[in-house]
Amino acid sequence: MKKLMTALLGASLLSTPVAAQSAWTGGDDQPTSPLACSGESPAPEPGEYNGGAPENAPDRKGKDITVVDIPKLVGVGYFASTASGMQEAAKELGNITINTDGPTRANIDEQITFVDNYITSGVDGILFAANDPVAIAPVLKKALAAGINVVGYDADAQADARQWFVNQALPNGVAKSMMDQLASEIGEEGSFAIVTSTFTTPNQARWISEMQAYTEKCHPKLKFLETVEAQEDNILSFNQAQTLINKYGDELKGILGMTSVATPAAAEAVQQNGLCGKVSVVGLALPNAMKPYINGDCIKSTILWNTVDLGYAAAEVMRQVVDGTLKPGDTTVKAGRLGELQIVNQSQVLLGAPKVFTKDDINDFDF
Amino acid sequence: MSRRSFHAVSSLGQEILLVVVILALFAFVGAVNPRFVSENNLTSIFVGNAYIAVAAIGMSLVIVSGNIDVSIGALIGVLAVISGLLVTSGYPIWVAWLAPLLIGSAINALVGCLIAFARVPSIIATLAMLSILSGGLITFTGGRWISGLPAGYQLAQFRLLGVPSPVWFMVGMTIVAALLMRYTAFGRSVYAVGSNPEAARASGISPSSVVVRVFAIHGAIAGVAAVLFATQLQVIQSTTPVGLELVIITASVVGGVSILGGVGTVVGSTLAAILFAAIGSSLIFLNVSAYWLRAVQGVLILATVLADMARRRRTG
Amino acid sequence: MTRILIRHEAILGILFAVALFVMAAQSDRFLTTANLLNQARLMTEVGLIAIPMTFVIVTGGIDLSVGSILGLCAILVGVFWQNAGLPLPAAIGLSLLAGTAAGFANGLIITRFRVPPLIATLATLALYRGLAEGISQARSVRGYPEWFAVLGRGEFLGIPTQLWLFALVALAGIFLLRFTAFGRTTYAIGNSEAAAEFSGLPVERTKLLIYTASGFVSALAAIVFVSRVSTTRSDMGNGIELEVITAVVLGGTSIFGGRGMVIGTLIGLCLMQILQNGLSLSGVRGDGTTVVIGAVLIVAVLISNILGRFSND
Amino acid sequence: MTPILELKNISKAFGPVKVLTGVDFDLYAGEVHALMGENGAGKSTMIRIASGDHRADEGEIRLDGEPRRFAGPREAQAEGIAVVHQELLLFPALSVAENVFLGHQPKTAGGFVDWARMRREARELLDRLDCPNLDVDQRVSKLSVADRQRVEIARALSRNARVLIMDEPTAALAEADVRRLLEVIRRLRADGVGIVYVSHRMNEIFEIADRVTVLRDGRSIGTSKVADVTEGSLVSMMVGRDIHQLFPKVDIPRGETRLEVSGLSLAGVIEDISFDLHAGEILGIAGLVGSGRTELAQTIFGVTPATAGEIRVDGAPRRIASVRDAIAAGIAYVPEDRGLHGLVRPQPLRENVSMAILDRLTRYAVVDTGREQRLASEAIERFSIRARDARQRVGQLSGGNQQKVVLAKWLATDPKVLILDEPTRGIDIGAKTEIHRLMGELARKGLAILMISSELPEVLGMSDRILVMREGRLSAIVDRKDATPDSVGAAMMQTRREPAAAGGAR
Repeated sequence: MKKLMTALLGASLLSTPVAAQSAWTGGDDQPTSPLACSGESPAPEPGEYNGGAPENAPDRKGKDITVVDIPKLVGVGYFASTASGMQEAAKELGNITINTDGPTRANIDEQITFVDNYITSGVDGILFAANDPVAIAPVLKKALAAGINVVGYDADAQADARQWFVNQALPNGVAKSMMDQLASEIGEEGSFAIVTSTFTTPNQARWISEMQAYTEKCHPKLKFLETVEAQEDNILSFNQAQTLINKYGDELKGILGMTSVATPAAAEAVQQNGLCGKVSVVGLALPNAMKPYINGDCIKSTILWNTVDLGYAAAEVMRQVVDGTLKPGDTTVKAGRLGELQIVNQSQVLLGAPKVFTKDDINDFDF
Repeated sequence: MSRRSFHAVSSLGQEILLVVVILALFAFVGAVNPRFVSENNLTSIFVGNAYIAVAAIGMSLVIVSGNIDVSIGALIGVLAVISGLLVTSGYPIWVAWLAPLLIGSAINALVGCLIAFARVPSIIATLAMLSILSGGLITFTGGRWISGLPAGYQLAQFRLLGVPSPVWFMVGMTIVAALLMRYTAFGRSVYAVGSNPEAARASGISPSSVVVRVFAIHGAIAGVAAVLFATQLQVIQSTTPVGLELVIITASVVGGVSILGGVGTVVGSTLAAILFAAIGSSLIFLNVSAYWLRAVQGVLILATVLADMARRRRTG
Repeated sequence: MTRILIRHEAILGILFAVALFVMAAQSDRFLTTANLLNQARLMTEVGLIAIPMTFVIVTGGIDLSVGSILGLCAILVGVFWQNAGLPLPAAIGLSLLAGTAAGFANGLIITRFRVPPLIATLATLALYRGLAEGISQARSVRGYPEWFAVLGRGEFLGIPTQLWLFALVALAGIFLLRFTAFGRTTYAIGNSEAAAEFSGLPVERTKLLIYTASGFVSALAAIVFVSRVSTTRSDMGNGIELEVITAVVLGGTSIFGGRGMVIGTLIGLCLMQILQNGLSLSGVRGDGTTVVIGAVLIVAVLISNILGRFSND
Repeated sequence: MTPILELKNISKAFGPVKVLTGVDFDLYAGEVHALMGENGAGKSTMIRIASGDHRADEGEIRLDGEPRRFAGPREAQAEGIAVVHQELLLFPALSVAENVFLGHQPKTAGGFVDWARMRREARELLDRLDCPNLDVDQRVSKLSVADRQRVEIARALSRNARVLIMDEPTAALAEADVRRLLEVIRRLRADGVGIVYVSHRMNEIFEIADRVTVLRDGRSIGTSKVADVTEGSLVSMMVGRDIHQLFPKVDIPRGETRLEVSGLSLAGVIEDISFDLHAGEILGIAGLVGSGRTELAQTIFGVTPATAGEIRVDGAPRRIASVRDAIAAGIAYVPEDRGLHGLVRPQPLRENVSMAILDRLTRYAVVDTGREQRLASEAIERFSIRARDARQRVGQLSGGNQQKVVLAKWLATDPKVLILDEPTRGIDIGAKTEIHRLMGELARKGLAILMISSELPEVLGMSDRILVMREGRLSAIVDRKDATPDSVGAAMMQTRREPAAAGGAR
């Protein structure tokens, strides 16, 4: 049996340098739409509404409503901060109660069970960040059918399974920010590696694909080395970053962190190896987690949307959907202190472009 | 005379096998990519996984005594958070370092009592603890990470004589535990209880009290692992790493600790933990496709297990 | 022997009734046919795997690789169907075959190479999950035809389709373990493998069959799961083994082997599911529910231990 | 002179079951005091009370005339009371030296286990027991039964035992090992150790004991000097009735050949064994522990399939590669280790009785429990098994009744050849006689019986012919008329090489 295994594996195991140039490990197969290399890109058209609608929803306009927030998983800083944004909005609005509850691991099955139980318990609205866009769709449709308002944030489901999706940033926008920042730090010909959570996480896979497309278009000489998985585990992320540094030595100029767990861990690895300034870390991370490295001049920047704002916007959108002030066909939506948000891609509310935090402004943010 | 040395070899077989495999791995991967055996990489292999090796020491004690603990990952998570909360709420750093040992010891002594006196099988008691600890952790922290750790708290980043402290802990605790298991009456009684509890009772050893003490020690060791885990980075995650318990149990078992109790040494489990860390790192160095990484790890674990089985059958 | 089992089941039954009563009092949405049927649908995958797992644990073994087999088979359905271009029924058939083979491999490692089940399946847990990741290259396969969704989301005679399948497997399990020579052999192996061997019972074959069945049913659960969520991912079923084992052990099956019944497992399953559901409906968060289930597991075993001590065993 | 150990008016009950009622027992330094009684008479409980394992409900224990209470085995051991258990409570995974000293290892000044001293002292103890070949670093799991027992005795001696309680020490020993053991006991007695000797074997009692106490149904029937009693009077004290003939051997005309074994070998264990066995015949197998008796039986029975040779049943050659093949060929095997191989103790009597013929009791894979119940009831009646009913767990039955269940289980297969491996080990006189009577009855019905026994009187008394094994080979086949302890003993012993592969360990 062992021999068979070895033979089977041997054939497909060792990735060749050729393979490295064909597709970046960890990307998905969806079509990409890289932005222009420089200058403002025109905002995508709102297009025709393609979200779903709750059936026979009672008139909840202006009434007190109870909403449950079901993130991908609980116990990570990222979703703790989106939840705090929701509480902020709830406090401002006064007529919405939001509870955050979800699986302890980013597990589709458990998340579905959570949604299902909350449908039965009779909430007025569901806010979700999907672990899998397709897997969660049937249960969300069930929620719509039960007259519950459904709004997604952070990670979308199939469009017809929810009403609106608050998009923190368009994938091609994320890709552009990341790669432009990387190129500016390591030069146009540097080599870099990627630390992601798992290859099956849809957002990360999407961004990696968009990053590849954008890099081929705008930074063709940047050299992709490899992608490693590190779950949502900061010690593992640290170890993986460490291994990359050891493996490539001087060749490695930059590490891209795809999650808010991986990026600070990679920064820590760079700092502990005394490679500040020699290896750049560019990635998505909460400003608070990156302050020690950025203030210590080891790392130049971190990229992220404001996660508190993301949660805040999601709660605002939920309220407006319930009140009927956000309807199919609208092109903008007013979201409290965030002002007017743009509607894109038929049924998505765009939070804005991802922000690059640097030493100059990072201390102005606390999330 | 030759007979005696033969037995000594056969009882050390697993350790020697592991050392050979580890050296072979280092030699092979080092030949492909010399950076693998650079001081830097060796250090990171040891440092990054020392907490696993440390936790596997306690796990080995538990398994030798004829029990198992599937809640170890959750316990390490809980103790790490406790340590972090203590230090960020102003307690002295040494309190934050010591508290996990004591609390871990207390929690597991309680589990030990459930196993020894209430006769709840260890796998059930710890399965239940896994639920209670991991659920309780989220309830308690609400998922917030602990950051803003004071300077001087990062025990795992200290170096002594140029060697990082986790390595000292791993090596030191392995040696201490190995000596404890071999040269103290308590250590021997752990083997006795795992091998034949009824006979242990007849020899004047109380199996119940041995089991409780083993779990208490295991809890304290988990506390050390938790401190190493918590002080490695600038932030402490408030969830437990998924599947950590399986990694630790696998290290113990592949290290030659018989799951049926009574056999095994802590040296083996530490070597196995090092081997797994080295395998993880080497696959990246060998450019094994990241998609196939876990499959290769699985094959290697299976191969180690089967090789061990074949060796045991040869030596009887 | 039967008497002890019945006692544990009685305790469990009482716990179950108490839980049912308390939950119903907490939320009027709990004790409705729709909710209960829906809960049954949600527990089908765990339930399916728990049936052969009962056999495995009765023999004194354990199978930790079931979650990984589920993931592997889920992936294979997609890969066979989309990448290999086979018709979906053929892809399902092949995937079931693969799961069976994975279980058979477990059985071989355990019976031929005499590797203790815990270690053997710990190793294949890593291996099968790795194969799932490697084969899928982390790609999901979606867009299954409508008819396929019937299994996971449809109804037959007003009852969720997969529940019929579950009932079938559960009945087969009850029948096999309780009434047949195969079941008798399973108990004998768990109580004394050597004596079973010396009695000429087919010990190796029985164990091999049980682990193979465990693989097959895990594959079956994978099909149901894929149909329910209409996508395949390589991380499917991650950690399901602990849920399954909890249900089986809660159901009174001795982890040391030789004791246990499928009925107990079914009660254990239901108890777990209504606790999860009921607590959620009465406003307890997921992490709180996890704590409660852990506590219930200890309490159930404790009570039956205490009662067991006062009987003449 | 005060006795070193005195049990006065001891009573003990487990739940509603009264196990001991007002038992007195005393032991002087330098004497061997035999304790006899059928299984279930209360011997084991008495031993457990004397060794601090159980606490008596009533009565007191005196050491050197002083009343004592033991909280556990540790206290009793500290007072110099040690037990050599029948089931040999050893740690298979640990070394000989460690088994000897576990719980009271010699320590260095720093409080650590002093391995060097421990190994040295273990060596000395073993030398004192006259076993210089036993390696102190050997794992106990690899030792033969006799060697394990020596380890257990060494353990008792290592605690400077003044009182040594030996629970059926010879039950598992071959004749030669029994000799050596009795020699050791004499030496210990001369050193002033008081020995409580529990055994079913009459000849040993008369050979070694100074006094004997008989228990029956939890009461002491009486204590007398061995010189004052006869075998017959002891038996009637134990059983409560007279037993006239110890070995009720009936002469049955030899029938046709049932089993022919030629050139049978199991690589490295047994070599080139040939014999035949006829209907109505009882063929005894004698040999030292490790001579390959059990291995021969298990090879014929397919547990360890032969590597060479042929087995014919009723003239037809049979390929026996597994237990199932053997059963199909009409061979049945009542194993030496009842608890481990013979029975599934937690399961009910009826499930044990039907276990070997489960195939035949099933229709469309379903076990016919009605037929099974009838089978069990018949067995209970035919073998007069003392059980509550067919649903009682066999683990709860006494040794003799358990053995009858094993017999019933194998006779249910309707065998042509019945192999009995130590059929009466650890069984009391009453049940022993019953089993011997049963063997005669079965032989009369045309069964061919192969009987392994370490008890030479049993082999001599029951067999038509005796097959003697030595070091895995056939040493001699002796006819009943030529069989004497001397002739058979000589064939067993001859010169023995240095310990061959430890055959006793499995």
